[in-house]
Amino acid sequence: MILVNLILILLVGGVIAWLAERQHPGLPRWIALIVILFDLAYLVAAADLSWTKINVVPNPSEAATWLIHYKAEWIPRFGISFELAMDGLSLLMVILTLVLGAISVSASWTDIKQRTGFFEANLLWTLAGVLGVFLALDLFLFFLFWEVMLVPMYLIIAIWGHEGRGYASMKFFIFTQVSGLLMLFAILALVVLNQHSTGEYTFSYFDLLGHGVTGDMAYLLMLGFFIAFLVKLPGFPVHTWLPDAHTQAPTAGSVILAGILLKTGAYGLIRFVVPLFPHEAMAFSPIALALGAVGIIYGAILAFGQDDFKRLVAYSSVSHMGFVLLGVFAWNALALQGAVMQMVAHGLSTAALFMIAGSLQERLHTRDMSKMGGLWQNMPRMGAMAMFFMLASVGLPGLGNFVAEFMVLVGLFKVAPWMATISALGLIVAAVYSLIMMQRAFQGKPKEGLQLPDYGVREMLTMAVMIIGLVWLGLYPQPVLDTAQPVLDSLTTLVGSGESSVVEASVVEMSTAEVADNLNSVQIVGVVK
Amino acid sequence: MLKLLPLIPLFPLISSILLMVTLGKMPKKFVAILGAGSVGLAAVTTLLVGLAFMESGQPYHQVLWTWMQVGNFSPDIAFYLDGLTLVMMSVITGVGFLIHLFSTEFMEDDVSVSRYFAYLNMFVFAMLILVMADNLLLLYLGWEGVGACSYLLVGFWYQNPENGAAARKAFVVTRIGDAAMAVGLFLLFTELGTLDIQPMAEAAKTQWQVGDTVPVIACLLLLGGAVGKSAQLPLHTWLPDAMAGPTPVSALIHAATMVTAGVYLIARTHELFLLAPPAMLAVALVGLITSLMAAFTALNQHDIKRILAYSTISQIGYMFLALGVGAWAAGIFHLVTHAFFKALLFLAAGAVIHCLHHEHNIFKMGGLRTRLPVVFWSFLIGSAALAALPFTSGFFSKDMILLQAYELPGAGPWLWAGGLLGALLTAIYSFRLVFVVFFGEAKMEPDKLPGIRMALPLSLLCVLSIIGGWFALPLSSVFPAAGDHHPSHLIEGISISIPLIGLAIAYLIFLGGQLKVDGLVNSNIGQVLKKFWFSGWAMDWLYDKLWVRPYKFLAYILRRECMDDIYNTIVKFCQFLFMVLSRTQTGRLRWYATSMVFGLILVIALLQGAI
Amino acid sequence: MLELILFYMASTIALVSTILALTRANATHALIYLILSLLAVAVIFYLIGAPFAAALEVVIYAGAIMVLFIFVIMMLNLGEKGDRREKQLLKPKVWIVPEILALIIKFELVLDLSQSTPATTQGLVTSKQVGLTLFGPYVLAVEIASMLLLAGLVGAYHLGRRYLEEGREK
Amino acid sequence: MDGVNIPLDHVLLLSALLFICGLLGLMMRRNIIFILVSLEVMLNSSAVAFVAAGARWGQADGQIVFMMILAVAAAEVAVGLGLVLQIQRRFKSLDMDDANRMQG
Repeated sequence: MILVNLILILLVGGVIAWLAERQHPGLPRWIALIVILFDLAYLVAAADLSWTKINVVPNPSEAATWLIHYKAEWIPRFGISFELAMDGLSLLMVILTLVLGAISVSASWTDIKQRTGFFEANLLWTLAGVLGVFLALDLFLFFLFWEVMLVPMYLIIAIWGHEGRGYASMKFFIFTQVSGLLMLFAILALVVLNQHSTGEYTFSYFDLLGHGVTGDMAYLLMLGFFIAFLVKLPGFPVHTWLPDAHTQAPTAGSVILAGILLKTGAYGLIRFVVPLFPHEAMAFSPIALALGAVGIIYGAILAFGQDDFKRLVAYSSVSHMGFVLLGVFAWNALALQGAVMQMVAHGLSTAALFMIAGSLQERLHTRDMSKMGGLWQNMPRMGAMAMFFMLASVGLPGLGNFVAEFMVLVGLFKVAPWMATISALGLIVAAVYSLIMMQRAFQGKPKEGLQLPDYGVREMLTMAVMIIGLVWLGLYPQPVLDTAQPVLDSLTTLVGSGESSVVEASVVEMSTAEVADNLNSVQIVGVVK
Repeated sequence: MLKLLPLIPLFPLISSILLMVTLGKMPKKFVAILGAGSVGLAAVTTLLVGLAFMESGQPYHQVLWTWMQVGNFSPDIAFYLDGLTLVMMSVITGVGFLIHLFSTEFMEDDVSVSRYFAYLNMFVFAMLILVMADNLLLLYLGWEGVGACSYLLVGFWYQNPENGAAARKAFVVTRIGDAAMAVGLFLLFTELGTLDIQPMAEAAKTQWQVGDTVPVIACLLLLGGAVGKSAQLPLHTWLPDAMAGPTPVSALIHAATMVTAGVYLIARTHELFLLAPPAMLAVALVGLITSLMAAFTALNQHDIKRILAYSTISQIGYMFLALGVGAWAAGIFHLVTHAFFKALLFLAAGAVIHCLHHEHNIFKMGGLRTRLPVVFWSFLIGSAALAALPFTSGFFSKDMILLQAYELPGAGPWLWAGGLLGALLTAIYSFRLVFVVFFGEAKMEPDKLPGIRMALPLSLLCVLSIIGGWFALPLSSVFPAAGDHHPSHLIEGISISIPLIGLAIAYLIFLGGQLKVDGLVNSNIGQVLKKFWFSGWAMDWLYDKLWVRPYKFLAYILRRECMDDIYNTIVKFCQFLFMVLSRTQTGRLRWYATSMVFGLILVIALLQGAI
Repeated sequence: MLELILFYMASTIALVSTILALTRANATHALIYLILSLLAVAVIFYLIGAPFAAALEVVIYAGAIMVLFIFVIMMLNLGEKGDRREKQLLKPKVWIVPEILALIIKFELVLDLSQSTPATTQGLVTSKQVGLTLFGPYVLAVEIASMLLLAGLVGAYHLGRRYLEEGREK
Repeated sequence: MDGVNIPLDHVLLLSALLFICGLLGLMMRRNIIFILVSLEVMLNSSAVAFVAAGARWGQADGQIVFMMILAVAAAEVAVGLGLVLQIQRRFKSLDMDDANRMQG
């Protein structure tokens, strides 16, 4: 019941925040903050998580071995059940979601002027949807939360966004919706085919792990899932919604979008794509690795070319999430840990950069870097924060991002040395665009007569939380690694590759043409009878 | 006493964080005390730890905590103290303290002094971590930290965009080297299963034979990293531009400590290099070519700091040469002496610039001998050591390198000859600098004289530059014993006389004026050569054409997100379909009736067909 | 034999009067031709043995509906202006396409009818029979018809009333 | 008079022809009155077909449906004429092509 309460608190909190607007426009913000922190406290208190429990290696196909498991009948006829479960990986993601949720509320303290109640309600409902995605283990329920998370986010961008919000929110919605449709086909086809072999309908993750689907059909189903998560984790060809969505979203919106929603894609890859279709995923991994590497370089080059501050940071997260894709499809203990770490560290560093972008926009009413310059003179504290988080996103050792990227690349080197070398170029191009961002925005000749308020106590506190988080992840990441370790061990043994990975260390022999026809082969996915 | 080891990097770190957190609210005086004091404390602790280490004799290993642990990948935050580390730490903290003391006066009138000392202390912390790290990952942490601090310090006066550009160039070029080194680390971990330096050396010896491909690749990648950081041939273009930072920064970073990081890395992983002779040859060649190229370029620079920058590149070329030929101790010895006299030269140059209200062009200066005596003497001694005149510290270390280079079977004599040519050119350009700046008629009047806090470090460094050569560094335990070499007296005589010949040439050209070189210089070949050498062998131009311009062009093309076009074409196709269908709705009743009749016909036809 | 001849005569009259009705420029002339065509159809009903239907046709269809039609047309008193516009609407360009389509349908229907098995009308269906079946199985149909008429009444009243009010204001 | 031996096909042919004339009128004429007239013609032709079928089998059903058609025709004319009044008032002309606001 703990898990259900986690989600319920947020949903109810949203409603309260919405109603509270009548009393006083400022009230919803406080309510949202309190609700999120209460949810976090509830998680820590109620779910009596001790290291002994976390360290036990769960067997993915039996529910009992997970940290917390809750199952209630929903539509028995089709084997759909309201099933939530939490293990090390989802625990990490839930904590990240709630922490970033609190940060996003404080980020948009003065940003949102009109209809604050409804805004905070949407914020809380998005968080509830994301929590659902991280906890749901019934594919039908997973898809439901996948949509629930999407709608309030669309509203946040569409209503409180900046000048081009209509186009951006529509594009965001359609991209995720269409890919979600592909995933729905895959889920239904999987269940039906599973029913053929096992004789009874079930949507539960535990039963579907041993499904009998093989051959081309399994490959197509895997592709269906993969594309849905590739869109959400902005993978190379399907990432174009992210820059628009980020530039037009309000500060809180982009903090949540970058910090949490991108992680649902990565979480999906780790939880659903590879365990459900191990052999097909391994056969597909050269393409996925290629997409990841291209994503890193492509994202970085485009980030360098941008004039808009937020768009640059958006492309930087496309580049960073390329590492996650590499980590997942290298599929050994080290690379997977790197991917999980990258999800957490990237969440913190990009959230901070977006907060800075938001406060810049609030003060200068523009995101165009050519109009900025020498802001360090006027706003030293914000300049110092921007410098710190820029260094973090470049991957300065001693901070979270470096640990993640290093682990991903070391893990990948074992599997595909050439791919790792190409991705190491990513470190260079990452430095290039980050430095140009600092130069054009904060350094250079300051503009005279520009009186700008520097960072206040609230902003510095929020930034301090993230700095502590990043430095802690950089210097002593062991607690995070230990929480995710048992889950990843069970997943690697489940896929049976372990250290000697199934994917032989082959250079990417599949040309991009092959990538293209793989992608459009997906269009003909149909429910097979 | 050895337990105090972690304190050494802790002092600069604490002071740096304190300075950052207070964000310039602290009074200037207190900032100077905190900044210089913390490095001073670190120097004292190094002294204590050094003494304790000298007694105990064996290397000391202290683990703070395991950094991360996943499967067999478990690097930990641990320090390793042996002879090499002690030497490097003493150089960093010793010379570092003097430079901090110098900059308390040099930066006195700057508005954001606390930011300056915060960065400088953070730099000293990162350099100490780099030197004391016991595994390559922690070394990489120091490595990147040093790179980041050099970016911050070179770009310290950020109002001027050129400084920003120079800082960015420094960070990106070194980053290329770091990427190569990172791949080297991946390879080493995948092959040897650990990154801790000592166990890695043993594992390497057992697993690999001399001359295997894997060690060669690994060593070349490490060389790539070292080349980036120590500004050697392919990745050296950032150092002359890095002079945009304050002069004490150049003294500390671009003379004494950071640029020697590459030398330290190769020295620290010398067991790997011993297993890869081709890599060692590569190190030697890179060193030699870089030193010659830099020497020629330094000959016709006119900015006082750029001359010293190119001379640094050239001297580090010598250290690489020493490492390449296996003269590890000689390389480190030259590193130490170079730190002394190059820091001295940079600080003296800083004093000159400080007193001549930021004038950099040496031809505008002249006859400062009488007006700035302290600076003149420190410059003279520094240049003597740089040119390796007999009985200066530079002489002992450079001589050792050249003699051991001569010993090398095969390419030995060639390397030795190249080294000698380099030594000649070094003598010429260093004394050219001294004669042009301090002799001849006075063109500019210094408006102020260097205070005590500038003079003291200068004099201390003068002493060190002279007697620096006589200490025996405690490196015997670290490196394999170098063979006892006593080549013929002829070779020794030549290598002693070359610097003197250089001094004479410089005197004749720049002071006495007897040796007319104007004819040679003004001839068209001379002009072309002069411009070619002045621009650093046109390396900057080459890189700009080769990398920077295409990258910018590519970024410019892709700026509008070409992937979007795919999705926009889909959108346009849908709009076209909509446009076609909407035209059928004419709103006229007759049109609808006709279409109904048309439908009727089809239906009846179908019925006919069906029955 | 007499009926057959009468039947063919009535059919031709009905057809001709309908065509004339549709091609007139003047609305009232068209309506009169339409009434004529309805009466011819009534005669046909009578001939094929549905006297009750014939009566209804004459009384209700021709009598009531057409009279209402004419009444409204008269009330609108379009005058000559409308007729001139009607004339230029009958240019060939206007009716070529419908004519082609009509020919196609005729061809199809004729083709269809020719295939069906020949049969003849079976004899008189007295109105008594009609009355019995009307209130026998079809009583529901009567109710529906009454509702339909009510709806028609309400619609006509509503549309008509607003017309009259504005008329009075002007 | 006793309604016997008139070939059903001919009656059906007549009703078909009448229906097509009505259809033709609907497609050709722009004046709303003539549209209503053609509607009447089509309704009437269908009535003929029904009555003929009833007569063919000697059942009364045909005529019942005929009466239904009458009801429909009456209601339709009533509402049609009401519309005519409205259109006359709003568009000042009875040309149906002016009333094409549903376009696009």
